[in-house]
Amino acid sequence: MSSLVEEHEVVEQSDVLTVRGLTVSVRDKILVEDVDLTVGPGERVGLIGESGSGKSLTALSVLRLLPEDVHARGSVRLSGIDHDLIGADERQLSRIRGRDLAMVFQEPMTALNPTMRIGDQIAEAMLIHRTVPNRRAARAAATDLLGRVQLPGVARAYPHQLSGGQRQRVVVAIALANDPALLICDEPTTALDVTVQAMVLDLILQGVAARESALLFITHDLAVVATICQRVLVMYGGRVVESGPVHEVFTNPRHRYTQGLLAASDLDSAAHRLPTIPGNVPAAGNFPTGCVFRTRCPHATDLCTTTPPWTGPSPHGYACHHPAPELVTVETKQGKFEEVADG
Amino acid sequence: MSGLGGSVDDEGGPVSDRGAPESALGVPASGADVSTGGGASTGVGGPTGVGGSALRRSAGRRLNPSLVVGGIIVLVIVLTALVSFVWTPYDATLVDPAVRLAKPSWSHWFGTDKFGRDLLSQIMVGSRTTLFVGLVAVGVAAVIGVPLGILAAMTRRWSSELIMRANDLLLAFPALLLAIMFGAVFGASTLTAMVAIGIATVPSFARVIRSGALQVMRAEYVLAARAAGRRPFPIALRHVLPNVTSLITVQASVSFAIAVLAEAALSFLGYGTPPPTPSWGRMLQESQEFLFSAPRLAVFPGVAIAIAVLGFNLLGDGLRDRFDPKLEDRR
Amino acid sequence: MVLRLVERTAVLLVSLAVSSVLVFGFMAVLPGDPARVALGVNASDEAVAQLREQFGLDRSLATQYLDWLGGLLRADFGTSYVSKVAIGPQIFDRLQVTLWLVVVGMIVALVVAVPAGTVMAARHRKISGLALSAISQLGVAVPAFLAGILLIMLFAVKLGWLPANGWTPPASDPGMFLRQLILPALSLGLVQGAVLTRYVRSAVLDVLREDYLRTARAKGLRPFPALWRHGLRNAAVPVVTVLGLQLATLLIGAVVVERVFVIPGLGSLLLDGVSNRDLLLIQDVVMLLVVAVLVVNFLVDVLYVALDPRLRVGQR
Amino acid sequence: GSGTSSGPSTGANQSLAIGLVAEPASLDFTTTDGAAIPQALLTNVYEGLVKQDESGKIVPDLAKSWTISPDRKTYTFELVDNAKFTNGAAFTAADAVFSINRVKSAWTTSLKAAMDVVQDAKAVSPKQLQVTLSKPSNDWLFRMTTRIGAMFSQTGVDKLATDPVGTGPYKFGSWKRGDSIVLQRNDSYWGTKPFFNQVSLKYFKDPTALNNALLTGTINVIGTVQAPEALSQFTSNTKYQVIEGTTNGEVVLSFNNSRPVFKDVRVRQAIRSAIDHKALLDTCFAGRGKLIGSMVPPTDPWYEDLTQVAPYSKDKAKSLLAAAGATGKSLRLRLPTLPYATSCGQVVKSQLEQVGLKVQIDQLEFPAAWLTTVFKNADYDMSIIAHVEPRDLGAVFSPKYYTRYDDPTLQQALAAADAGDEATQVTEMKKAARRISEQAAADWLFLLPNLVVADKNITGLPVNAITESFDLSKLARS
Amino acid sequence: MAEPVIQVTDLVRDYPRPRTSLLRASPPVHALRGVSFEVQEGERFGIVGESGCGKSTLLRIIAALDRATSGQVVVEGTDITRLPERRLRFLRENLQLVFQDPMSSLDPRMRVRDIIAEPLVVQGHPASGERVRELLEAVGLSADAGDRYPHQFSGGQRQRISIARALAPRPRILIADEPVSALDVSVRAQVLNLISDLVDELNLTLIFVSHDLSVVKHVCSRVAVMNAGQIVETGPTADVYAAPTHPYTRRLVSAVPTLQRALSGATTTDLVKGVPST
Ligand SMILES: Nc1ncnc2c1ncn2[C@@H]1O[C@H](COP(=O)(O)OP(=O)(O)OP(=O)(O)O)[C@@H](O)[C@H]1O
Ligand SMILES: Nc1ncnc2c1ncn2[C@@H]1O[C@H](COP(=O)(O)OP(=O)(O)OP(=O)(O)O)[C@@H](O)[C@H]1O
Ligand SMILES: [Mg+2]
Ligand SMILES: [Mg+2]
Ligand code: NI
Repeated sequence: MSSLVEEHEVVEQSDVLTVRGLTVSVRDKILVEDVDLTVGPGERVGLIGESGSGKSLTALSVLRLLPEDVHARGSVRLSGIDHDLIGADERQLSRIRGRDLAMVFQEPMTALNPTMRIGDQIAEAMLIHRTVPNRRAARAAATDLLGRVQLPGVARAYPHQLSGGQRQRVVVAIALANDPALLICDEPTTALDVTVQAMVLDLILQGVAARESALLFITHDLAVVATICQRVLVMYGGRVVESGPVHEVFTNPRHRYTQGLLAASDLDSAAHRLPTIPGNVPAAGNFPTGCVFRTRCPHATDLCTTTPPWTGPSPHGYACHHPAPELVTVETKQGKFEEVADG
Repeated sequence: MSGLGGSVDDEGGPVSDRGAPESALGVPASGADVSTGGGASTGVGGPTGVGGSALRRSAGRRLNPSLVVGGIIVLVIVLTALVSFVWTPYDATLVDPAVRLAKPSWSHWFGTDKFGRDLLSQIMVGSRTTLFVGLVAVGVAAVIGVPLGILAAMTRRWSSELIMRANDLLLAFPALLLAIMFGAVFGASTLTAMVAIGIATVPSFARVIRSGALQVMRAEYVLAARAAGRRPFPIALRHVLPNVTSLITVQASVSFAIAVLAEAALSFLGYGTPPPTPSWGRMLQESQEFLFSAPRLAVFPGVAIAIAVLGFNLLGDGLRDRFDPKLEDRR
Repeated sequence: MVLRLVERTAVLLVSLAVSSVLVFGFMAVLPGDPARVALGVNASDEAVAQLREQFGLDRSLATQYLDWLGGLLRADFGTSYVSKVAIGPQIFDRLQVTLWLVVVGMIVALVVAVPAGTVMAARHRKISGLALSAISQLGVAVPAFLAGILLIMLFAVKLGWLPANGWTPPASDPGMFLRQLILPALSLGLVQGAVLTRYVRSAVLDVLREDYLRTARAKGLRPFPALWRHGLRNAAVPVVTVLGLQLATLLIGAVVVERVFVIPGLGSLLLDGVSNRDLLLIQDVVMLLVVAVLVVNFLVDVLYVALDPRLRVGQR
Repeated sequence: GSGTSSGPSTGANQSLAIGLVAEPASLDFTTTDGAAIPQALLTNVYEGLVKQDESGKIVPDLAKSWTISPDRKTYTFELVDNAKFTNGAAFTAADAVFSINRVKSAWTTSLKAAMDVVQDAKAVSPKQLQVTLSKPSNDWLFRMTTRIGAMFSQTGVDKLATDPVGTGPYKFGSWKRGDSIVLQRNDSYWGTKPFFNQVSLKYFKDPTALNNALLTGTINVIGTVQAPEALSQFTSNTKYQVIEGTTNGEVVLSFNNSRPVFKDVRVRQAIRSAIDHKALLDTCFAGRGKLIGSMVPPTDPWYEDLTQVAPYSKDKAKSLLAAAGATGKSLRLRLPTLPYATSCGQVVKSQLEQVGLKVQIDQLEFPAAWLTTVFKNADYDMSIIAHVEPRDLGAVFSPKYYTRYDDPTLQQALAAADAGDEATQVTEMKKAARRISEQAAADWLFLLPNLVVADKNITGLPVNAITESFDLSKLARS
Repeated sequence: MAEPVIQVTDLVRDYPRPRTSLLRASPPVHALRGVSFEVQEGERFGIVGESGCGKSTLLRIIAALDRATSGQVVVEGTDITRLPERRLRFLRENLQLVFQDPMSSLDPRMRVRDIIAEPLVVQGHPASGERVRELLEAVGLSADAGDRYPHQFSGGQRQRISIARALAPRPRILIADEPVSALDVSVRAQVLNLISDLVDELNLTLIFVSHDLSVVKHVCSRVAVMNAGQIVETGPTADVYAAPTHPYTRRLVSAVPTLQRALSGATTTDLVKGVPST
């Protein structure tokens, strides 16, 4: 782990987001533990993991929008901001939110105020931060933004008059309104149909590219991450278990969880029976000590009761006592992972 | 984690035309916290994907103070009532001019009233009346309101509409009015007054139960039961009713508090519990002459009423929190 | 939207018709012959029969009903059997009094409840919120008349700041009117306010949990501005419902406070009517009340549409 | 003032507010029963030919004097000559004839029966009236002091319910229903004009509110204190005066004498003995009021102290019950919803249960439900009510009344009293009073006191309240 | 070919919409507009389509839980569309459902044992503890699971319970409405395997509904693609997937992101190819 930190310290100044040792807990239960995370300028980083692995909590900690009794420790720094976001007060935070740091949430149906017109909700984002001179300019900018997410002419509509995909595009427009340095998307397309998902993903990517914003993209869908991200972090049980460039992680997973996940989600090439990960994802706070995956890991030994150290000075790192062997030649023919791992 | 947990909320189609006001109307005319959920939340018509509300809800549930305090108060009242059947310091209706208006002392802990009756004994026996009052009112309301609510949720559009309209109509007859009119027709007694209060409480029961039952009816296990061949009546009995019991309990304890207050108000107006049955409401009314000379005559029953109402309200709040994980942190 | 109005209006009219039959039917079974009560204890049977005829009590129920309804539609409430005075003006007088009381009480309640409920919800984990919450729970638990008696004992009898009871119409002596209004409006308003506070708190708590509030925060709004701009309107819907119900039921429900403060309101008119078996008067008051409740419900319904655009079907 | 006394000088523009309990349902006592209307209007707005003074004597009012023929059937009244109705018409003998005849023709309340005995009334001259009775009746002249004797204007009876017209010292001002009746001084009054320019009668359902109103200066006088326990706050305060006198209101524990159990005189006597009247009065009326042993208040000429006819004795009560085989009998005590009845009922229940009776209390809403059930249908065993009509012994203990008391001996005495001269009347009435007491036709719990609390400086308040009216004419502020 | 087990002909289902105008009735929601297909004995038939296209409506009508506006559903030779509930016994015994939402498809107030036994009890079979244990075992749960309540299980386990319940009356047809859409990837594989195994073992006819093309492709041999209440394309899964003929199908296939395509350089621009802007 320390090596990773060192490696990134070199470029620390230029990183948009730097999270160090983030631990999120509710009362005595630890939900997210010791997460490190950096996002470089213009970089697109994916955060994947199954339900309950702590992805949303991580994202919300960055914005400091955690539910009331949930607390975050560690350090969250944003380039250009001279204080740590953890420990900052509401006044400081509200200046950052929506301006340097924007977020798109999962549920498009409830993310918009049902009693306010779409245009006003977008305009508000700019008015709050005074990035436009006046109300009229804000309206014009809002209409413009709506046009760019391909929703011309809905400024005077109310949210309930739009479909889920359309609402999500409005949310994206709100998030991009002030050209944020970092856009965080928390499963923005999970609730959408594939065809609509394709469009929304495309819009997000275009928007991010046009503004040279960095993107932290949270999803449980490996294929989506593979499509839009350059780098990926795999979370399980509140910890980052593996991280690295998308191509490397997905073609040569080292952590046994990543490996299992890839195999289980690959429906296309698997035979009649799918490779599975035994057992279920434990409930929050019920993950085992040591290696969080050890109760479901076919390779677990006594060693796994100790927390595995972070391995990998290279961009591709993982935390596992029994990693899958490194492949020399990148094999894209699926279905071989298991064989390789067994070998 | 109850049957009416957030899971059902996650589902559901586009907001119906009457969705918001109806669930909003499902609140009693008085009382404590009410869940007003449903109105504002829009559902998604699409696949939820790997959305994770499932595990989130298992997150820790503390004993909430409302429930504990409310429970203890109610328990104390029930115990007092039970004890009063076998033992009270004095016969609560025994008139003894020799000790009238006695101050609190070792022989009469709370003192005596103008008839020389022991206040403590009256308070104790009065708790019986209070419980009786609540049980009758809530019983009537539940026995009529719950089936009506379930029926309204399970039947077709027009018949359920009819039930709910009738319900609205009943809402136009406030509890106090009904009680006074019932008293005039059937003679003033605690029973008639409370039956009237109960009837006036039917609408709020029916509404709450209906919206709960509607949620249950939307759940897939009802569909599964139908696919297994269950008929509507057994479904109502085995699936809907058990899954709205939490709502019934909450509504019952809030209504209980309202009934206790209503009895006090009626007694004040002279339409409540007739003498000599001890009742807190009447004690309070009788104490009026003595507000200056012996304020304690008003203090004891007044405090008793307030505590009882508080207890049932807190219990209701506590139960609501407990049953509805969405409202987990309410107090 | 127009359709909704039309539909609501139809429902209102049908409800009114049905309830008029209910009210009349209920009166018909009320024991106690109004003629005998009016004539007193040892009236002869002939005298009673004569009076019954005079009041038209000897006609068929259907005729009586239609007569009554026809009168109501012409705003003619009939003449009391007991006092032989036209009922309409009486009801009107009393209604004015009660409306003052109820409306001012409600304003007090709102002024107390909206900020208190909001703060309670926003700080529901903090001591200040908990303390407010506990106070409101106590407020809910105190019967309104007890609150009234306590207020009188303190402000009128002990301190002598305000009159203990009585009523002066605003036109005849505005100063006195205000002084006499304060205590009853307070005792009504504080208790109702406590009840309302619970609803406001609950509604605001619900809203606080909504995703769009999180969106607003993510835009850079601080918690209270976010609640103010995005939350209150959404929280208003359930609160308006309760408010409507309270307003309507208080027309009679205020009778206890009217009794304590000796205010000649609608509630006490009804109680007098019941004890004098002033049948027609009771019938009229109850009907008026039912109309009030139904109309208020109707208005509340219309108000929803203003508050919640989702209900404006047929737009766009 | 009946024109004889000069009285205090008229206060310039002073007004007075009096707090009362029962508000009239109408202003027309010719068709509406109830004590509240004459309380407000009689002797204040309406006047009769004669009236009762505070000691119970019949004295002149609109009649300066009168003579009775030797056969005691013809009464000749000389009328005052300057009396005027508030509608401007002068009061003449013709009005008197009109008023007397109108009782028979237009009145609907049961009280009109008192006028049945009148055979003929005629105006001999504008100022002389002659009334002929069909039989001698002492009672008739007495009834003329009550509302029956009120003199109406021939031209002023169209709107009795809302606009009463009389000759009295006050004229009707306004009526805010549910709140107050305002009377204005009649500046063209024929007698001594009253002190106050305006008197409002304010009505309070709730005794505590009534007390508070006096304490906070909303009213100056509490006409009748309903909550005697609360008197202490006034007696201890030098700002107020408390007046205690007697009334005509006998609080009667009535028996339904048509019920088999009450046909046995021993049961009735047992109940009388079982009740400790002193303790009862202390408990339910704070010891205010007077114990009486029969249906006669001390202000009646034939009053005798009969409280010792049935002294308190539990043992005697028990043995009487045992002898009658009524021990353990269950009786329904149906109470009207009136504070004193509710209070006393509970004491009665407790005391009767101590001698082995079972008593079940029912509350009936007053007036409607109680009147129908108990009064009209006599569906009760025992009840408690105050009979406030004056000289009502005969009326209350008759077979047709709700007491269902059928006693020829009593009826004989009453008839003789009515027909005889004053002396005979007194002896026969004493006999009657003793008869019902010994026969225990009912139990008399106590006589309601006249409790008046007023600002210290109010004068002219009556000590006893034995007439139907609350006489405002002598009130003044010192 | 033998007579189809399920034959759906020209099925139409309109839902009335609340009026918005006084003069005109609102146009109904056309949830299904003339759907026809057949399913053969032992076949694994998939239905794909996006949200709101009428998949669930179709299944409800096939299971006689909803009434068609017009058209016909013939199950094992009997037309069930107009049968009264009391004549549907054969259907209740032969056709069972598994639902999407693991949270709401099990009655939280019932023990797992009673949930599984419910179809048996309703249909008057002896609901022996033996059979329940057998079913629990068949879906890979331990026998003591019967004593517990649904909330004590994870999503995947609940879906297993759902499946056990569906299998209780020994149906010949199993209808699954998005049974894995709400599950985690790692658990999804388990449930899919379980369904596959059971269908093979018990020789079931399977109708499998999903919005996820790849899942259908994995499970089913034949697939129908639905769009806006109509079936736009039917055929062997592999063919439809490899060479979609209908434009909608093409759009659908291209919009699904897959690992392989992504790793070989596909971008979002490739995904939106053919997706019109709405
Ligand atoms: N307010 C809270 N109190 C207690 N536990 C919580 C709270 N919020 C979240 N959790 C728990 O923390 C864990 C991580 O939650 P998080 O929302 O970050 O998961 P996620 O990875 O985003 O999953 P999903 O894919 O379902 O969104 C979950 O197990 C959840 O139950
Ligand atoms: N009971 C109903 N009343 C009115 N409209 C309905 C009803 N049920 C479904 N619909 C409508 O019918 C259409 C088809 O719904 P259906 O539930 O069958 O879709 P689906 O394909 O199963 O979607 P999903 O993937 O979201 O489950 C939708 O537009 C829906 O809004
Ligand atoms: Mg999440
Ligand atoms: Mg569906
Ligand atoms: Ni390991």
